[in-house]
Amino acid sequence: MNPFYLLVSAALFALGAYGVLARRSAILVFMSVELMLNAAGLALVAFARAWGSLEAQAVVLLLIALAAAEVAVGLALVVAIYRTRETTLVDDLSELKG
Amino acid sequence: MRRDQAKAYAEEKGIPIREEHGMLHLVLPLSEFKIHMRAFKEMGFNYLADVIGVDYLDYPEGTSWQHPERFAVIYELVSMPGFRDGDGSRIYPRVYVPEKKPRLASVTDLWPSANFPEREVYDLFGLAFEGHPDLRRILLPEDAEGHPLRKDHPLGETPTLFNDGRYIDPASFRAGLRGKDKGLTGWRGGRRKGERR
Amino acid sequence: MIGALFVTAVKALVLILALLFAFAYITWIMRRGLARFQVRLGPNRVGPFGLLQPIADAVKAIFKEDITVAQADRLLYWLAPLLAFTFALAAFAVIPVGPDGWVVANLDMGVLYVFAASELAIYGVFLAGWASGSKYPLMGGLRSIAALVGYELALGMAILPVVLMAGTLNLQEIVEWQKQHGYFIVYQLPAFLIYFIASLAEMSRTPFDFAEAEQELVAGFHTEYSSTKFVAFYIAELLHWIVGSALIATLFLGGWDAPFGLPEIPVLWLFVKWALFIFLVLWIWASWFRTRYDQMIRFAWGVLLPAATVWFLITAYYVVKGGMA
Amino acid sequence: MSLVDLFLGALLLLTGFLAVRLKNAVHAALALAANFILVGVVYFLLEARFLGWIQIIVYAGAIMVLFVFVIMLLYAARAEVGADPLPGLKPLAAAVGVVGFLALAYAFAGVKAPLAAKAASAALSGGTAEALGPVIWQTWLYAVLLVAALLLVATVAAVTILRPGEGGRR
Amino acid sequence: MIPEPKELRTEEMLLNMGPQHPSTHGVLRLVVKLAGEEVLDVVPHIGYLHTGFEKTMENRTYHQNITYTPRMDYLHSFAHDLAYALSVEKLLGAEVPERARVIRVILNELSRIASHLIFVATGLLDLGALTPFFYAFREREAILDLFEWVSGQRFHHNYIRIGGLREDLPEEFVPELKKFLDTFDHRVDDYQGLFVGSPIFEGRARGVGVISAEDAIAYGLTGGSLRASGVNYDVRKAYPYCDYETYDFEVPLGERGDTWDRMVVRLEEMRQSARIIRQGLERLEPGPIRDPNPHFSFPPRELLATSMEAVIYHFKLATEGFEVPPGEVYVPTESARGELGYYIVADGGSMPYRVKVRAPSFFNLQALPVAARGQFFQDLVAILASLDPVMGDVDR
Amino acid sequence: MSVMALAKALGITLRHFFSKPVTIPYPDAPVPLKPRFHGRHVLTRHPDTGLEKCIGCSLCAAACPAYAIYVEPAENDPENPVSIGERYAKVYEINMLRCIFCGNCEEACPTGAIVMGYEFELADYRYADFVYTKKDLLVDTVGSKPQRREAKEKKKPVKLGFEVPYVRPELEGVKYE
Repeated sequence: MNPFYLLVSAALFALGAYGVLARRSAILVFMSVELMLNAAGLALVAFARAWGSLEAQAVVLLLIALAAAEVAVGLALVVAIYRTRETTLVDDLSELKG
Repeated sequence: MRRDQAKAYAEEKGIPIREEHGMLHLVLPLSEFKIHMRAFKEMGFNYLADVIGVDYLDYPEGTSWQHPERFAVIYELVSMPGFRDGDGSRIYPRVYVPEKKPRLASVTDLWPSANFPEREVYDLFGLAFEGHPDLRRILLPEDAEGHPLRKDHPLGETPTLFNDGRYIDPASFRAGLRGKDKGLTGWRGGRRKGERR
Repeated sequence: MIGALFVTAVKALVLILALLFAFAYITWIMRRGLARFQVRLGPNRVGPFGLLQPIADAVKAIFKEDITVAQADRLLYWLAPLLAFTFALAAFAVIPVGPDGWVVANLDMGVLYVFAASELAIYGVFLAGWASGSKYPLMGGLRSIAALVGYELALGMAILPVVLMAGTLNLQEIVEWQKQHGYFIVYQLPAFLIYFIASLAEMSRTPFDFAEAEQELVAGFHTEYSSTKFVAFYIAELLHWIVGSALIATLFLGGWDAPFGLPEIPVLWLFVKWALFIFLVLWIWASWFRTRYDQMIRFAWGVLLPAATVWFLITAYYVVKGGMA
Repeated sequence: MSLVDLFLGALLLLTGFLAVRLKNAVHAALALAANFILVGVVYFLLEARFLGWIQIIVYAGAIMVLFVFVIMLLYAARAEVGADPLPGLKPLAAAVGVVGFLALAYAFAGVKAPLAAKAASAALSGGTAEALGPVIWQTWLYAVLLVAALLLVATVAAVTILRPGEGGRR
Repeated sequence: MIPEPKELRTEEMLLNMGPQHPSTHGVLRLVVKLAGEEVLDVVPHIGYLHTGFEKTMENRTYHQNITYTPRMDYLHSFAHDLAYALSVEKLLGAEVPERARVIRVILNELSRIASHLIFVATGLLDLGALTPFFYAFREREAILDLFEWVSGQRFHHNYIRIGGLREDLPEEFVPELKKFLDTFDHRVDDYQGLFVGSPIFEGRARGVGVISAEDAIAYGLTGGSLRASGVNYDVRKAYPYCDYETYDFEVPLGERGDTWDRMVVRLEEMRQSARIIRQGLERLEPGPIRDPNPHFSFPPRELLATSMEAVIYHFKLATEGFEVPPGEVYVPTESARGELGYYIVADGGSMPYRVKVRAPSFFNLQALPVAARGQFFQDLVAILASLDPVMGDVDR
Repeated sequence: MSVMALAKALGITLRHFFSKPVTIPYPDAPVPLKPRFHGRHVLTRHPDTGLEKCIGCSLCAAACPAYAIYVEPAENDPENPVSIGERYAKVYEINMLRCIFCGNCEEACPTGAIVMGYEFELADYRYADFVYTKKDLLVDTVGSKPQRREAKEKKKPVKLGFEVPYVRPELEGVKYE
């Protein structure tokens, strides 16, 4: 077992979490989410390496496909919002909250 | 023919007419000029071919043409053949613009194609078109001084230089050809600044 | 280990030199070839038949003043040509030029490697567009990404039937398969056509060269580049052409395999097939127009991708039913 | 844990840090792209070679390109300008990050690998496409189908959201 | 007007095209307002090539001015010579002999072909096709060679004289012209094969930059661009000059007024021009080439040695030029770009009092914003090229 | 059929690929000029007597729309005439920077003295070098100023960059090597 990459992935996840909270631009928040997803993938692959589990790797493959779908919709939303509101700052979109 | 129609209209309204070289010139009064132009447009002159500015400052006296004011703006109206019921009639209404108050109404609302040529007349003659959507200089730089096609605007030709300081000054050379001036005379000084050999 | 590394390094060096030489002369071929299509002579002043022209061009380009636009993003402005150049060069590493050993890196997933390299090379293009701090390059950069979104899927979909039939992602093995069974252009003609069209876009050649459309964008993404940085882009751009042609020859025309039972000479046969595609691209360049980028995307998504998918399904059915594998 | 691992780990953290800290969105996106490529390299080292390529192609080649495209399209590179309406959020975010890291690290520390490295490596057989294929198409078949359907829906959704001629010029 | 930055949406971008830009056909500056790649508005800024020809011509004799006219529209330069000469001849009441009229028609049509060749060449180049450019220049070179045979000049011929032509055609001209005509039809077929029907060209040009007939009239379009919108207006048919009414030719018309029509109409016009030239060749009978009126025509060179009167006329014409009776005249002609005419105000002197050139490109350029709004930026250059502006003609 | 049109375009370009290029490699190969070409002016001489035809009447200067010609006449010495008439051109200069090669001077010349020749390689460096004097224009001189300077430096005859099918009769006495 090589816990090193697990630690790295934990750190990356933490960085992503920080980014999601601290960033103000919708695109950058979104990028931080991607960073977190990647950290999860890294952890899974590290586990797979330790367990000798190809299934875990397959899950990462699905994860990547999911990420692609998510990004397509997410970025489309960002562009659509930008078109109507002309901003990418999350805080300016607060009226969406209700 | 719309041309005859326009002629009849002019006679009815008392607009002076002049026919020459097969062209029908109509001298519209400045005050009611736009009204008449609109009438022409409604008559079917759907195409404005040109807007021509002329400065009659030193137009010689004694010819059969009389020019009451210094500037004239000549419009060329066509009933476009090949489009709807156009018959190819051409008329040349003109309006004289006094030097003291060089402004007249724009016809861009009747013929959008007057946009550029009116700007050109404004640029080169300094006649302001009231109601023009975008009256700026068009051919000259925005910061140019004067209106070059006015007759009192200097031509600004540069002399042609030859060896040993000989030169031809175009304006006086031209004058010399016509016996108005002594022609080939003047300065015969050294070389141009910075010239070697 | 060290020995193998050394061999690889030497191979890579030789390949890089060969590619740079090929680049230099492809500019000559390009200009002479285009000129012949256009009933003129092309460069003929420097050396016999203008053969020294590339060298003269290089010398001239390098000694030009290196300009950086004041608005530019310095780091990326400098990085972009480097990225474009590196990834364009890297893609050739897995293309076999001869039987065993005549390849720099015999990766078991070489197709994926080529794919990754060609995608990453786009970074150089649009970073250049963005970092120049000028509007024309920005539009060129945006167009290049738009094009990427268009062709990349069709490109991948068109390779899949080949991979499926050969049962491997290794380029060397794909060539070996073709040596045994015959060339893929015979089995996979639709895939070949789709792949060829998509790779025209990938090489950004006519009719899909709108990212650097000279007429409206002046020179697209590299408008603001001069001197060596410009040369890097120029090399990268032509390397795409070189690599793209070599790849299509490898995938569909049997690569280094000698056709018609002719004697097998490494490099030579790949070179011949490669030259064929170089000429084909040149020919199309001389004959056709530039599409509009939205039309290209519509074409890629509306025609190429569905066609590639259908063909992939047909091939899959065939392979599963126990055809060749 | 070799030197290579250390080096890669350090680079990963650095690029990740840059990705969440850089002011310029294009720079941040590039840092993130570098991070993704490095993750792909780590996948190679962890005997997941097919995944490594896919990671590079999809994440670095497609997803990040889309990000950069959108940033450039919206001229949103200098996004975070002006006064921060919630200035207190940054330390809080940092705190959440640190706590999250510690919790995860604690959880991971308790994990014990059941297999020896050699055996695990043999089971993975390099994580090539051949090895991965049966798993995907047998164990995870329904998941794959679900993801495929999701991808299709996502494509349709993205196109619908940006459909021209609705509520605007385009 | 360029909008103030405040009015700008962030998504919009102001792009300054020119005055030095590969596809502005000279020194034209376009300020383009873009949303992404969509053109919201175009504002042409002209005048970078303004040379003040009109002012200069007021200070040269009628004879000397012939050297200035072709320099405006340097592509269809013969049209300007001809339009100017026709106006002055009308003022003078000069009689142009039959042979001179036929030669004028032949050369005018040749020049028109040369101009349309440039149009096709640069228009297709703006669509990204490199090769037609060189093919068209090859044919144009042949035409320029023909002009060189006739006048010794390739662009600025100075071949037309008030009342006729400078000198007769050289012997070699007619065979050379026939040789050219024999190959020319195949060459036009080649151009046609290179773009008409090609799906890429269809995609780039069909329905792009549409100008309706109403808009075309309103914004002052003439020439091929107007005919592409379906308006059958060709000055050669509507107000015939130089006996154009006796030549048998068709006026190609478009239907939709898009880039495609504007391109193809000009292509067809080249064929019709070749047809006119063939008819002209048949009519080419030996005869005088100049109105012998000594008032404005140089006397024959042989007479200088024998006749004192001829010498006096010669000296007077060379130094002072000839006097033109006062009057104002305008003769419309059809240049490759549209209706071209010289409005000349004569005051009885030997120099025109005022010359106004009705330059077709100047008016055609006004329609650019109309055609380009809502189109893609990539199409803007194609639309501009299809309107065929020549900046020398625009700026004068 | 649209694909056929694309193929047709390919066919047309391929046909041209195998046709002869039309390029004239100009500095190596001479440019074929037509007899009426308007090149650098030539001041001709009377073929029998060898006297200059120019009588200094300045008609060319007057006809020139660019004011590029300067003529200063002087009385001929009856013993040793320079020209055929009473007067001759003491100074005859053309400023080639101003000249637009229209040929009006040729048309205006009553004696056929000034004729447009064929030389067109006039590019030079200094303003003064563009003023062509009688010495540079007279019929015995071959080549433009820069050409002759280069020939002098290289000690070779002047290399002319053109060829004409025949020389116009007006240019009597002109010899091109």
